[in-house]
Amino acid sequence: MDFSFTKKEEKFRTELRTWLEANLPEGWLEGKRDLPEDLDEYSRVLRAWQNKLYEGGWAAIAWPKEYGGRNASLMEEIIYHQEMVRVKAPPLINYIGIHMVGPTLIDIGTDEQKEKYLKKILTGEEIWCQGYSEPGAGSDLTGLKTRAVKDGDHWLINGQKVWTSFGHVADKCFLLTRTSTHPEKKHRGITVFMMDMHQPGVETLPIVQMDGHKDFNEVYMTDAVATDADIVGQVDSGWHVLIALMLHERTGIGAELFTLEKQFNDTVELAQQYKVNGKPLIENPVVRQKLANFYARVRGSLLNYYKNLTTTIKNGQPGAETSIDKLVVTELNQALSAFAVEIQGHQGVLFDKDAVADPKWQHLFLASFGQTIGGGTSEVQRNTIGERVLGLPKDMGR
Amino acid sequence: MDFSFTKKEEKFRTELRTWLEANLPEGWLEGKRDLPEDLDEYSRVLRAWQNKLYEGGWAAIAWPKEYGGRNASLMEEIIYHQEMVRVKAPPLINYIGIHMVGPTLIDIGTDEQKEKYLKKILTGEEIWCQGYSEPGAGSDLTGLKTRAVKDGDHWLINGQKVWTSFGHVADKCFLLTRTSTHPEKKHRGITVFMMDMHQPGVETLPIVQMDGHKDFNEVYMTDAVATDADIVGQVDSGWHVLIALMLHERTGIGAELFTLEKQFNDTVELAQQYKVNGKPLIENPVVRQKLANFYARVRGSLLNYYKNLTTTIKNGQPGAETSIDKLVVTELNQALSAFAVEIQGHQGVLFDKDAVADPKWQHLFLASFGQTIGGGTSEVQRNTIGERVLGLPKDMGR
Amino acid sequence: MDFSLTEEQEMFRGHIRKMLDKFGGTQLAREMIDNNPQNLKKVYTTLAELGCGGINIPEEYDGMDLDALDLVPTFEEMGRSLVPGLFMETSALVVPILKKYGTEQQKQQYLPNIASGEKLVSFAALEPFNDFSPAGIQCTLVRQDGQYVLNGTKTLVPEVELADAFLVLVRTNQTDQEDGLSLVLIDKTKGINIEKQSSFDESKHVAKIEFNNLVIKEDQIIGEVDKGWTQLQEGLLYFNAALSSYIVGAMESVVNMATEYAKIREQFGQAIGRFQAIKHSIVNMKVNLEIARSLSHYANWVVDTDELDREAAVYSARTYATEKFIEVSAHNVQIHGGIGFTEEIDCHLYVKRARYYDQYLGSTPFYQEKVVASLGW
Amino acid sequence: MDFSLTEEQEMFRGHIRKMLDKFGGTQLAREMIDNNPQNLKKVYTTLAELGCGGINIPEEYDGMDLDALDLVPTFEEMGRSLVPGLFMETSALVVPILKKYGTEQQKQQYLPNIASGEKLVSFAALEPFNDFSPAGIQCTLVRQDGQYVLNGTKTLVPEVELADAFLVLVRTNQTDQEDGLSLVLIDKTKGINIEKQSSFDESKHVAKIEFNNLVIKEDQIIGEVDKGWTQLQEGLLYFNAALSSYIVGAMESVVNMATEYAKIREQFGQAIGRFQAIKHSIVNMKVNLEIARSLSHYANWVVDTDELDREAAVYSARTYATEKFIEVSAHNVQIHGGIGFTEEIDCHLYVKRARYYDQYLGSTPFYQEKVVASLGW
Repeated sequence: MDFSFTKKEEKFRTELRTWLEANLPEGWLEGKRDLPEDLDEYSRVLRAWQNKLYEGGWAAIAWPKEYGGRNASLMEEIIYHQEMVRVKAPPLINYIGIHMVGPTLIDIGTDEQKEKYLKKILTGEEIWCQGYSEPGAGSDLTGLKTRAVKDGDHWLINGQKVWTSFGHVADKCFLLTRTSTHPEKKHRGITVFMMDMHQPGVETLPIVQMDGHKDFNEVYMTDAVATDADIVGQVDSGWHVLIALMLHERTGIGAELFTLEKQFNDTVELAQQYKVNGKPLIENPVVRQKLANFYARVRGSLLNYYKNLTTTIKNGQPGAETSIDKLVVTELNQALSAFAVEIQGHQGVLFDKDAVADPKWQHLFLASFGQTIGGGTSEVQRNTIGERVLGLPKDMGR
Repeated sequence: MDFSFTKKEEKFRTELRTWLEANLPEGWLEGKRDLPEDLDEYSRVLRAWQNKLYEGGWAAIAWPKEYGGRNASLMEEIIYHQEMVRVKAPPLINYIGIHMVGPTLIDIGTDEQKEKYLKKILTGEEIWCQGYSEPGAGSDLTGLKTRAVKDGDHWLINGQKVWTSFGHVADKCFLLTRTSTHPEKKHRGITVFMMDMHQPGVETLPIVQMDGHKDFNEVYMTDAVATDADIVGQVDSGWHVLIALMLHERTGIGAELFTLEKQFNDTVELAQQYKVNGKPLIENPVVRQKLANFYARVRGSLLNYYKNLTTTIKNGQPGAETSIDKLVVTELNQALSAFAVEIQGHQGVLFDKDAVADPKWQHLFLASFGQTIGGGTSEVQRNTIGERVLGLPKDMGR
Repeated sequence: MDFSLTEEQEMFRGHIRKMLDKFGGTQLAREMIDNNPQNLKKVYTTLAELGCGGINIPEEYDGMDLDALDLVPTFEEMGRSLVPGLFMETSALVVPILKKYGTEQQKQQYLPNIASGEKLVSFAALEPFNDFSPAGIQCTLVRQDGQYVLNGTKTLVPEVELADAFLVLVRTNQTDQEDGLSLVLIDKTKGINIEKQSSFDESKHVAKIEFNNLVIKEDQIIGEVDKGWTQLQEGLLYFNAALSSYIVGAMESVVNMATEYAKIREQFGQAIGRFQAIKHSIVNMKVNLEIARSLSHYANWVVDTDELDREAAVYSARTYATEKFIEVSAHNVQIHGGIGFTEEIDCHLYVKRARYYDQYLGSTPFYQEKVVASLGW
Repeated sequence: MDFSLTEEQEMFRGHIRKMLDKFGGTQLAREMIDNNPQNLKKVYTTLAELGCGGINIPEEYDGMDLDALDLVPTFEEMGRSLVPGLFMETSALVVPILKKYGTEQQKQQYLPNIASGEKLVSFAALEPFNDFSPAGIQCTLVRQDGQYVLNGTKTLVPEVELADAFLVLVRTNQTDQEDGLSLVLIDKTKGINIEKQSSFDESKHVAKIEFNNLVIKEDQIIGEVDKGWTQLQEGLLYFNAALSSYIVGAMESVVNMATEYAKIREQFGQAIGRFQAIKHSIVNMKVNLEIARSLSHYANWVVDTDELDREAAVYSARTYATEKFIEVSAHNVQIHGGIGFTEEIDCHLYVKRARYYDQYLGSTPFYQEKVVASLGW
């Protein structure tokens, strides 16, 4: 057992930290972290930030050097996330391009595709979104109904996607479509297209969430066009592409866990600073007990992540156990943000400018409801753990 | 809304209370409530008690007068249970005969069967058990494998039953057997026999429970014999008989709820009397909070039972909602008995003669694990509520 | 023994439900998010026409002189559609306090107008960074030259724009914590500085109000000076019985939503209600609803009696309801999946209201201690 | 970063597991129910032969001078089979205290014998109707005529029949609560009145022991007089790290039992593990196990360092483990159904042991307060 970092890793951390201190937007480290409300302006600022990362060589550290990455080790990726959480860095607008589409293309894309897309992903010139979920295909993606039909030398795509994050700013979409029907084997007949978002057949509409944010979009396709060259992998073999892509999303949960730890530390600070009748909450025995309880759970989740990471490093690929991390972090996040609102008493219902403490707690609480649903509901996660980790028999629904 | 009892009901209560005070075993009301450890002696004492109830007209108050009952109303049955819990009356050794077999025979038995069995059920001359569960048929009774085969003018029965309560003292068994096979409709082909327990082909073995008690038995049948006259209802229509029988078990949950309420009051008393470092537990804020929580849950369950009872009285039969009562009372009982042990601190692990408070708490805690399993597991109860009360689609397992 | 509402009460429920459905149910709450109280005002007028405002007001003040139990259908139905407004504060807090502690003049002045629906009263108790406890009340009412002067700030005062008057909890005695408070009734006047606050539950409007040397006449004080906290407890009994009914109505709506959605939504070729994870989650919601309903019906019966468990029953009903409302409304989002996380579907309205009422006028530990103390433990 | 046990540690685990399996695993606990410690004694001899007793003892006292982490495989495997006895009290409580506070003579007297497995030490702390706190310790050790005299009663002292000595927590100063306690080490002698007590967990023997004017020599006191409570805390760190390992082993066994049973037991024509109610219940058990394991491994690493979170990490591992052990062992019974309720199947052994350890040497709130305080909150 060894929790220390190697000299190389420490050097990497120092290098990144120094770069961030020099390059983060002005005032950012001191707490001036407001991003523009206006969507175009917001997108412009974040594209600029991504380009800055690219120029510094920090846009896609896990990519091979030949494609503009640093060939970073898993541990370096972890350090990268830790540092980004530490400085509360601006969001990565091309998260999907950098962490999902890019690595997948590097893995199974054609030379032309690599040539055409990779550089623009890095620079932020082309922002990517994913077209997965549909109104009738949520937990069960195989229920998708968006169809791509060959029409001469191009494909015509018709259908609707929902929960497309970055859909409103994206230039390209990593799109799951049905190209043939196999009622008994619904995983077959799916094809992945890289669809241009800027064409007459594509329309996006924002989804208003319960927390008032609009992080996701509906995407409507009416005779949208793509070509054979836009297909990732083979026709009808999209499910394999999807699995390859998921394997590349190897450290996203780490970032979520570091954020969770940060939220927990902020909760402790809240309890130390928020006073009721002039007395800090932290002196309340029930609050103390609950903080101790959360401490165990948060530390336990983080340590468990390190345990799985060790296995991943040793085996060269993540084991099924990593599915536990996603379940734990989302449910814990929900409980923690509810607690942070709850300890503010009835005044916890005050919002935005009137919030008695940082209004982020109320926002986090509402946003937490999406986390146990998005990217696979907790119910689906439990099925996965039961079947893949424990070897229990498959659910009858599939 | 009206929580008062009618004059007739109050008179009934007074009559029963007076009779109990005059007829309970000597010293019982004062707390001398030890029953013999020896099984034969135990059975003798409880048969005698049942006979006393019979002679007083209190053995089966819900039965029609013509069969030796009182034609009691539901409310009178409730009062009966309340009074029995109040004086912690000795257990009714022929519970199954009185509350299940008797009413079923009155309902669908032949005249000969009524003549032959009812009186002996009342007097305790013949004690009944039920032969339902088998090693491979627990939650799913239709999986039963005990076979009855016609052989000349009698039936030969072979198989094994488990979880047969009173099996060790019973004279007769209300036995579920398979008489024909219908793989697609497993509810068919089941026949109920009234089997004599005192015959060479029947052997009983006690099951030792985790609390050390032996309340249940395994029953082995090797060419055990029964005749056509011993069949309840028709050959192959045992499932209907079983359903008829369950409908007659109309106030058992009431008795359990009154017992739960008594346990809760005893828990409060425990918290008032048990001192740690010289200070009563009831002064501990966490204990107070938990007691308030249990109070709400116990009262809520009881009131919900009254609500369902009102519906039953108005409609003449219990609605599907009553399935909620069983789920709630068993799970609450488990939580409450765990709490009672827990508040005793590490000294709660002392047992029997060394227990720091009444050792019944430790026994109740262990026994509570059986309650969420026996008579339908909590999982099966939740399916029932989901499907019958809420109309959700049936489980795929069936 | 008859533990059910009467046929009349159930019939009355039918009228209310029909009326609220006509206005689109939760649409009323949604309109308040957009600061559009037109339909809500119409609903209140109709409620008045149906006689709701006078149900628990004595006949001599133009009421029907009925019991808390007769208000249950109204509160449950309002909860079902999350109708905002001050009906609960007015009928279940102010009216019981006025009936028990008000002078004849105060009753004459307020009760007939409340019965007719012309007067709605809000309750100003909580103060910034303080909790709902005697120690948390620091707004001062001081006797000066034969009159009283009020100073201080109240936070999270509900639905100020709909209020015709405020019941205000103030400190009249600095030396004593519990017995130094008083209740005053103040008609809305320009002398009160009102500042709208941003609410987490946008369909429930709240405001901060400031009193700056506001002059109060002696006859605006309800009951005995310095005994306001004790008097308030009597009002809180009725209020919490009513609140538990409102929440039961809301929970019923949530359980219905989840059940119906689970029957029609298909994934993996099955209605999702067929999966035990979903099915059992909804069953737990249903069980919590039924227990909450039973506690609440009993609470509304017992509050008008002098049974020994009067306080314990009411506060148990409240704490059980607020706690389980949070739970079932959260599960409802999860069962709906992605769509449950949007503003489009009603799920979030219930989540937010559950949070709003959770610690309104007292937290769960606050009431749990009252339960235990009232039973003499 | 390498958050895993070493190959050597895992290999050592293999030896212990093989050995315990040879003795029938939980059969050892069952034999203790029947008061038959023969095989248990053989197991302890074998453990000594494998060198377990000396793992954390310095080389100069015939040990291997390894770390707490090197004891983890042993504790986990013992927990897996619920092996009773005093190994944990001896190696993870008495040894660390002796190492840190013992005199050279005390170390010479005990450590080599512990390393060789010849000496097992029980811990007598709790007193009847008191809790595990300074205020609860009322056994008095009084200086009289140049020697010390011990009086009082200890309850729930573990495995007295296997003990060669007792570490006893006593009061040496009446005026001060926390700083008036001392630790004494007493070899088993006729002067100690031992009375077996009936235990809820019959495989874990406990006894009441009485001291009646027992004479104690000054050199039996460990470390500084009156500072026993503070010294004990150091021992409790190691003990609780060890306990969390033992429980992780037990939980793993429980999760395996439930998983394997759910794969083979059929009802309604399906393996019950196919039903989400069962499947998700086992998944929750598994998640709790893995988190407990990660906390426990870290606790056993950090306890030998001076990291800032040393206390917080150890006590978090303990409270998480004890709490979840209760939960998973209960769910295991439920998943097994009827058979899980019998003595025949091991389910109940784990339920009882979970209850036994839950509040052993401190409750969850006791340790949670320590977590928060140690972090300076």
